[in-house]
Amino acid sequence: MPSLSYLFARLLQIIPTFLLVMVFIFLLVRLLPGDPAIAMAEAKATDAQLEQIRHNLGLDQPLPIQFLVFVKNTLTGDLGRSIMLKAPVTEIILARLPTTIFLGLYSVLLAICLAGPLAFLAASRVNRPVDVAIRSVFQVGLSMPVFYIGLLLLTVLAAQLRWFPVGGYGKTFLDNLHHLMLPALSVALYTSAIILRNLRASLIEVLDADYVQFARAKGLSRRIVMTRHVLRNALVSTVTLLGLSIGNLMSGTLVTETVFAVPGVGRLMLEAIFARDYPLIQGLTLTFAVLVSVVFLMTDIVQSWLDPRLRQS
Amino acid sequence: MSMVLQSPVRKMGRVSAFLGRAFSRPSFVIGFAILALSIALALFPQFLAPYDPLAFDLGAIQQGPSLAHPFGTDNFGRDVLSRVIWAYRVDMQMAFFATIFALVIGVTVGAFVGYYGGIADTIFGRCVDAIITFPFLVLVIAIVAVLGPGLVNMYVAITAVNWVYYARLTRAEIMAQKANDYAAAGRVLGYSDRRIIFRHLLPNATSPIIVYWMTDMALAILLGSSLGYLGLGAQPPAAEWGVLIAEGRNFLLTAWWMSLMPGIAIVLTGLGFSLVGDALADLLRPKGR
Amino acid sequence: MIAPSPLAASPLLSIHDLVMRFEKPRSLSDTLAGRPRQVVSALNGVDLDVMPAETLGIVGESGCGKSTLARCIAGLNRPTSGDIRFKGESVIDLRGARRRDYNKRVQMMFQDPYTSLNPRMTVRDTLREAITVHRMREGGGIDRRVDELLDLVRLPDGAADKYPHEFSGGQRQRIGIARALSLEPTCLVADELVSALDVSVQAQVVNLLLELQDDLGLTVLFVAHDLRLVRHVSHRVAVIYLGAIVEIGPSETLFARPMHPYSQALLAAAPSLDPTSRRRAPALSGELPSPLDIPPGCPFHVRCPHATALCRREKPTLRPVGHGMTACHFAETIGGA
Amino acid sequence: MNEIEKETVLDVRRLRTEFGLAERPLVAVDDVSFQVKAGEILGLVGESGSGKSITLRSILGIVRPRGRVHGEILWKGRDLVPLGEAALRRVRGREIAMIFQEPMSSLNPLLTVGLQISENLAAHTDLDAKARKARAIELMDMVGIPAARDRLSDYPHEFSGGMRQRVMIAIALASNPKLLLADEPTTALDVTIQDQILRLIQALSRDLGMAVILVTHDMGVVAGTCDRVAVMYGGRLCETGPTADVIGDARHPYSLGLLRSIPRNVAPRTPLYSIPGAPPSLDALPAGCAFTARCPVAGPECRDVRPRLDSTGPQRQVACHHREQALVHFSAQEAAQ
Amino acid sequence: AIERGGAMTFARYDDSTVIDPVYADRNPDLWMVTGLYETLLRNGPDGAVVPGLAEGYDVAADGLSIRLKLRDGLRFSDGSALTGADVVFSLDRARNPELGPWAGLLGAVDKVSADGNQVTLTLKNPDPTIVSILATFNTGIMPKAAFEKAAGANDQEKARAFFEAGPVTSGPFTMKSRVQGSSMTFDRNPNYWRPGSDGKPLPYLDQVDFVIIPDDATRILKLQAGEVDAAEFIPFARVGELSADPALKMELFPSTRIVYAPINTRETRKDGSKNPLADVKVRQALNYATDKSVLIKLVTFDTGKPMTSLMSAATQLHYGPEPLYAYNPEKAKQLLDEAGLSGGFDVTLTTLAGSADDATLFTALQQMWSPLGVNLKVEQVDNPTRGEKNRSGDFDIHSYGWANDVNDPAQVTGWLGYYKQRQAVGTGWNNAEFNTLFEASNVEVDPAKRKDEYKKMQEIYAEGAPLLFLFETPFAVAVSKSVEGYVQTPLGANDFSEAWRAK
Ligand SMILES: Nc1ncnc2c1ncn2[C@@H]1O[C@H](COP(=O)(O)OP(=O)(O)OP(=O)(O)O)[C@@H](O)[C@H]1O
Ligand SMILES: Nc1ncnc2c1ncn2[C@@H]1O[C@H](COP(=O)(O)OP(=O)(O)OP(=O)(O)O)[C@@H](O)[C@H]1O
Ligand SMILES: [Mg+2]
Ligand SMILES: [Mg+2]
Repeated sequence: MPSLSYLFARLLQIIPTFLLVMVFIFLLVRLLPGDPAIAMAEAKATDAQLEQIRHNLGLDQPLPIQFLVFVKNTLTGDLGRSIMLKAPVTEIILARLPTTIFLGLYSVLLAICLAGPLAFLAASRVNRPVDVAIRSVFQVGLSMPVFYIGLLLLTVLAAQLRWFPVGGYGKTFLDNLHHLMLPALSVALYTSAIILRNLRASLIEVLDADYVQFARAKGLSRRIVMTRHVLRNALVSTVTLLGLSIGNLMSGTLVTETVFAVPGVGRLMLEAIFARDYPLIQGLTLTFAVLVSVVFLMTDIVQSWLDPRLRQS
Repeated sequence: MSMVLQSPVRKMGRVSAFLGRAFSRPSFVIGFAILALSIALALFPQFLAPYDPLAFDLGAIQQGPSLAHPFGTDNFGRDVLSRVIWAYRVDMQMAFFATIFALVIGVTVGAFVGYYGGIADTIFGRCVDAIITFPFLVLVIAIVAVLGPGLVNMYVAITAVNWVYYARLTRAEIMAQKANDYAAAGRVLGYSDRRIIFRHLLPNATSPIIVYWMTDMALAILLGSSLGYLGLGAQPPAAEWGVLIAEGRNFLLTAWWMSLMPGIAIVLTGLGFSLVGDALADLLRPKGR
Repeated sequence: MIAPSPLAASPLLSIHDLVMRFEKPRSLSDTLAGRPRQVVSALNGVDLDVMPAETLGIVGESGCGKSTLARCIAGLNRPTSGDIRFKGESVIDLRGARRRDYNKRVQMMFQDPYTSLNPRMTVRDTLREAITVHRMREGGGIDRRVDELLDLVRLPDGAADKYPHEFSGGQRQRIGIARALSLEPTCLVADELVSALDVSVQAQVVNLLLELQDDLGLTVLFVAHDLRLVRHVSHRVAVIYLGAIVEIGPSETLFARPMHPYSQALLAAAPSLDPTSRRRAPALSGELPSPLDIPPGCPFHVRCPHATALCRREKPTLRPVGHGMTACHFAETIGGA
Repeated sequence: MNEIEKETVLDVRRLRTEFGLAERPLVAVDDVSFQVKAGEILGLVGESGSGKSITLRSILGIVRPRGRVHGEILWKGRDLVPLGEAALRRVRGREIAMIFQEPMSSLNPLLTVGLQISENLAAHTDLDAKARKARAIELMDMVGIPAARDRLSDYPHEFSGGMRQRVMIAIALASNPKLLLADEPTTALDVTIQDQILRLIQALSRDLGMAVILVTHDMGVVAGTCDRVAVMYGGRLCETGPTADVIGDARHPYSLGLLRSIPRNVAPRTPLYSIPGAPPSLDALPAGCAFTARCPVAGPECRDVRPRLDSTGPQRQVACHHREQALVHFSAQEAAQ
Repeated sequence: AIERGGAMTFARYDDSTVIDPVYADRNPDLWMVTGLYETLLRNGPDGAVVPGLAEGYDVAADGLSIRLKLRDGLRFSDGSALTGADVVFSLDRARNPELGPWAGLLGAVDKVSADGNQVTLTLKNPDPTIVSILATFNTGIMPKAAFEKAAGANDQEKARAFFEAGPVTSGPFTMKSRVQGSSMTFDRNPNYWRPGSDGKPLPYLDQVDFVIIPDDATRILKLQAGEVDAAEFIPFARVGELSADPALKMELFPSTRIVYAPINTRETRKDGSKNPLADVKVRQALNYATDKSVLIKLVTFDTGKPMTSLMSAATQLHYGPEPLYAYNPEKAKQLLDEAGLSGGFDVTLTTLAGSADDATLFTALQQMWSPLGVNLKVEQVDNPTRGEKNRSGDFDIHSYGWANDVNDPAQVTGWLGYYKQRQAVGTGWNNAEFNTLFEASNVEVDPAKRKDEYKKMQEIYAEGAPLLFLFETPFAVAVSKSVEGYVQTPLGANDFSEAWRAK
């Protein structure tokens, strides 16, 4: 297992990154044109009402002060109040986050289940028809925008064949699995195409590596060679990729949640942007950044568990 | 200057040998054919599209594919084929402009940072960490929100995020090349850093960058059409595949051709780029020692 | 600066107490935990004079700092401390035009024939670039010079417009030599020039080097680990152990009667071509200590069969013994034995 | 001669290994035949790419699936070529063990050294976990790794190159194989370490009666270690015989040239003999003798007619049309120096 | 006949945030308020004001006070009695300018008092709209005791806590559960006062489930798949298709919704250049040059109607005998000639990015106007930017939509035409006569006189053409055949009180 000091070092690295992330987020949101007050009040409000709203949001303070307030509040878990939803941002996000995390995990799982076995099949039959077929299908998957995959799945599997509900979110766990199958699948298709490509390549490479040849020369059984020597080594780079594609996955949920009417943070992000909901955009972007960092951290840990060479900090 | 005396025949020979190898691969041939067609459509839609992509024909609303309208018509009676063809112009442009500036900026930054290392590299590393901590689309959407929707702003937004990926790649590649003795030889020969970076290291680092660029252009189309679909990219009535799909979104079951045809165009073009990219990755891979 | 003695020829290169340390990057948590920065001591006070027109062989085990020394001389690494003088002038802090000027006279050739040439440039491009950047020739003279150089290193006529991957390893090394010679240097640093080549090809390159040296009066620093080859090529040989010279002397005497126990072990371990003179016990046991953690006293004491308490305590200095210099407290007794 | 009493354990007959398309195969090893007796160390020399490693791999059947092996490989009378994976697995590691060329990449970087040794034991012995551990420690001790018990749980990257090579040997020796295929076990190592490892292999072969095929391209290593030697060139054998005979009295122009290009008994700084040209690439071999292009005594028939490996004395075989001319040519050369 | 019991599922386009009479400010909030909180008076099916919680109302002759008597035995959903104290509490909250955005509607109210079931509103000045306001969502009656018990330091927090806990209500439904952004369930309020057609209290349904599906196509797919019973905001493009679906009823509820395009009437543009649209003739010409029937076909798929006045035909006091500026290109040409602009000029249409309707509008207008030499250019912005441009007058023409929140013409008239409120919807149109009439009408207690004032204002406005008068659209809701009686009122409120489901 990775040592505690490795974990500690890895956690420390996050701090400067996060300060920068906070600066980015803050600046970005301040740069949004249009007045959140106008966005909030829509057309009907009077100028005095707008002024009041601005004051309540602290938008009449100088920028550095606003930033300090932002940092301080963020650290205490207070992300402000959503303009659009008139509730504490933290509360809203916490309420919506599980859905997105569920969707994310679900699609990662689907992607792995889809790509893993097929990558093995392809790598063990390099350039044979099976391999070519698998790669072609996934190549097409790679060229499809997530929203389009979503639409196709929605039209064919839900609207036409009625195998799955059209959208929305279930109430129980199983219900959720059923409801989120299509959104998860449409995100997973792209991710699995990437995983397949990478896993196939690294399997081929590992199968050819000296230590695998050496393992065979030792007369080890096929099962041991495959699991202990091939799979584990091939996974090292795939895990990194999986970690890196979490960003993709998040982007994917942004779109699918909209297409499939899934009430997660992805859709909320789009809504918040269209509504110029400063605090909510801020909170959500931060949430995404935290999510991605957590995933990066986890992949690092898994990787260093897999690969002892990475354990020295 | 030193190129002048080089025998052009030899150079040509090399190029044709490379092409020969390339064209003996079915995947490259298919990808290349798709891209060539896409570029032709993007350059000359006015000659190739049968109808005006914007003209309403209230007498021919949502007609299915027929001889007159091979891809059918949309809810304003516009010819879907013509709109898909005109969309090539927008989407191919997107593929190019959304990536080229990121490429130029990223490669330059990456080359310098990779060569000099040190504090600039540390700062760069932190920035990269911070930027890749945001999901790509989240950041792009947020920047588009800053700048307002539209194609040019979309290019700016994508470039603002995307250069990091090129820079990262170039940096790694330059660092790897820098470890080669020819770079040290350049220093011993008293060459300037600029010469070493741009004449020696960078030319040797281009293959993976070009390969990445190819896939990135495919990604740019996917991203651009996603933004168009969400209403943040190209704007209606302009024809762009994402926008066309969004327009057809309401008629998935009744007028399926409205969204299916542009969908096929996206997939095909993306396929073209990735096939060519994959083939190049194989072809440009340095020959074993 | 010490006035050159009118009697002995003054050294072309003179290296004094050269130290090179590489600091390993320290992670944030190391810094916080107050762990000291890890330092690789690649060179620990090297003293060396190189005479004009001589060939100085440098041998030692992997990681002992041979390449680092070569790179410091060529100006690729900036030493941590110490001095390198070329014709009496310090070259450590040279910059810009003066650095270029120095490198024009001191050139380096590299070990790996596969990575030392830019794969995207033809041989002609490579040579022309060096010639034009330094304005060695003008106009048509450039191409004449390229042909001349290729001739010099015995490459066929058609070679100029080929790319490196079209050549064999030995030919590539010769291109590397041509490139170094294009600046008309007086001193060549050859870092493992032939180590990567097949035995059948090594001789071609070594012969060429010897010939060029005689013709052009070059000074050569010949870094290698093949003792037989070093002995054949060099006038003098320096043996390096853990970043310091332990013995230096005329090639013949050093190989015939090594004074330092390490030199002795090195020679004993080298496989002999005579199948009848087989020895059964290994010449030396144990591994080379890590340069991260160099033993105190004589760095060789952990592997030395003759080590005493003095060796563990006190670092011997390089002192004249016999025909050369040796850094061993007991050089006379051991060498004599 | 008591050699005759020793049993021939491995008999390789007309081995041919090809890669690539069946229509246009790349023949890496062609028509190679040799025998190895119990307790004997056979040296296999040749330059890079001459097919040494492929020969060894062919014996164990691990060039599959992409390489095709033809001919007979009789292991104690049983042909290994037609055997399936399952049957081969019982031979691999248990009766025939192999050490790979690259100690850096041949150990799985993700697994502890202890596990990599004991998985071999688990596959070929009935030992339980505790006994395996004890045996692993014993093996590590045997190959000279200090503090073996503590190092079992270390990972390969925590070992130096020489130690890794020793770990490989420990793994190979785990189940007391009758034949050890050692593919350049020391090329990556320093002379002092090389010396230690060669002594180790020699001792094991002598003490355990283990047959060894030692691949190397260093004639010195052969001279110091092997009982017999086979010289390979371009995928074919060109000369075999007892070590002393081949080194002292080589007959093939390639062996002769190779031995002559090593500086030995020549005046320092004089030109060495060099074999002209570069090693051939496998896709451009002539139908006849592979050495034709570089051979000083080649005649017109050499290009088209492949010379047979003919016996020229007890245990001596040479494949050359112009043996006599070669000998004359090289003696004349020697006299000229 | 009507059947009681059962549940229906309704697919909404957006979620409510806080359904509180005072804080509701977005349509998804305020259109739900009356489902939970009953007002003293109600809007009848024809738009006339009818009694609600109050048995009736009585406006004093001087117009300075109103008396209302609550019905007997009114109870909240928790069974507690609904009394005058609750009314005073609710109305005081509603008119507190510190709280919600709608307090201005009750600006004329000086004091609210109650004596048992007798409620009296004292006014500072006569207000002809006050009766309508008492039928408007923001005066819904909340339970004083329960609200004050809710946790929170201020009214805002209390309102939120009250709402989150499943509020005690006075309307036909109570809120049973809610998952923000996803779903919401209304339960029948057993104590609701109003009887149904079978004589027993409303509502007929036991439960209404709401699911939030912002995407139009997904919402419709869900309806078609039978996963929901009704879907609101059907895009007009789909109306034809859904009407033909035998399992569905395509309802087009009359609405007060209008789509129009404010025209900048200022003499100069923001950038200082001369504004050709300042000339009323030019504005009229553009109106004449616009073929509304084509727009109605393209944008609303023939579900809309041309505007006949500044306000929708469903608004009280509407006056508009015929569609405004029927398509007449010759007239347009002539007017432009008179304005001295026969040579043509450039106009920019500011559209909402991503809006297909705006895109259509632009394409169509460009084609319609180009024969006149009017070169229409497009500028695409997002919603907040459009709002800002509207406020600062930095536009030529842009599109807007409107639906009344109050059942009285004053709101829309003030919004569109009264300069002092918002510079006449940002157009800068400042007509003294119109302004005077508007001010007078706001204190006019004589209904006949007020009606007359409104007629005049509408005529002046039509003549002045500070807008491109486009069209009115209905509320399109598709409902499963098994559900009856669902209504969306002209003001947009979702009314489930008389909906029922056939078993
Ligand atoms: N740039 C560097 N950063 C850190 N350590 C370095 C660097 N260059 C060399 N070293 C270390 O310095 C020591 C000496 O290295 P050097 O390359 O000089 O050895 P060498 O004698 O040339 O070995 P070899 O025979 O393997 O080429 C080694 O331990 C090496 O790891
Ligand atoms: N999998 C393969 N496919 C095609 N050619 C191969 C393959 N493996 C080896 N070869 C070729 O076979 C020839 C013999 O290779 P081999 O590894 O046996 O050489 P070697 O004598 O061991 O050389 P070295 O001293 O460099 O290890 C080489 O030319 C090599 O390119
Ligand atoms: Mg070195
Ligand atoms: Mg080999």
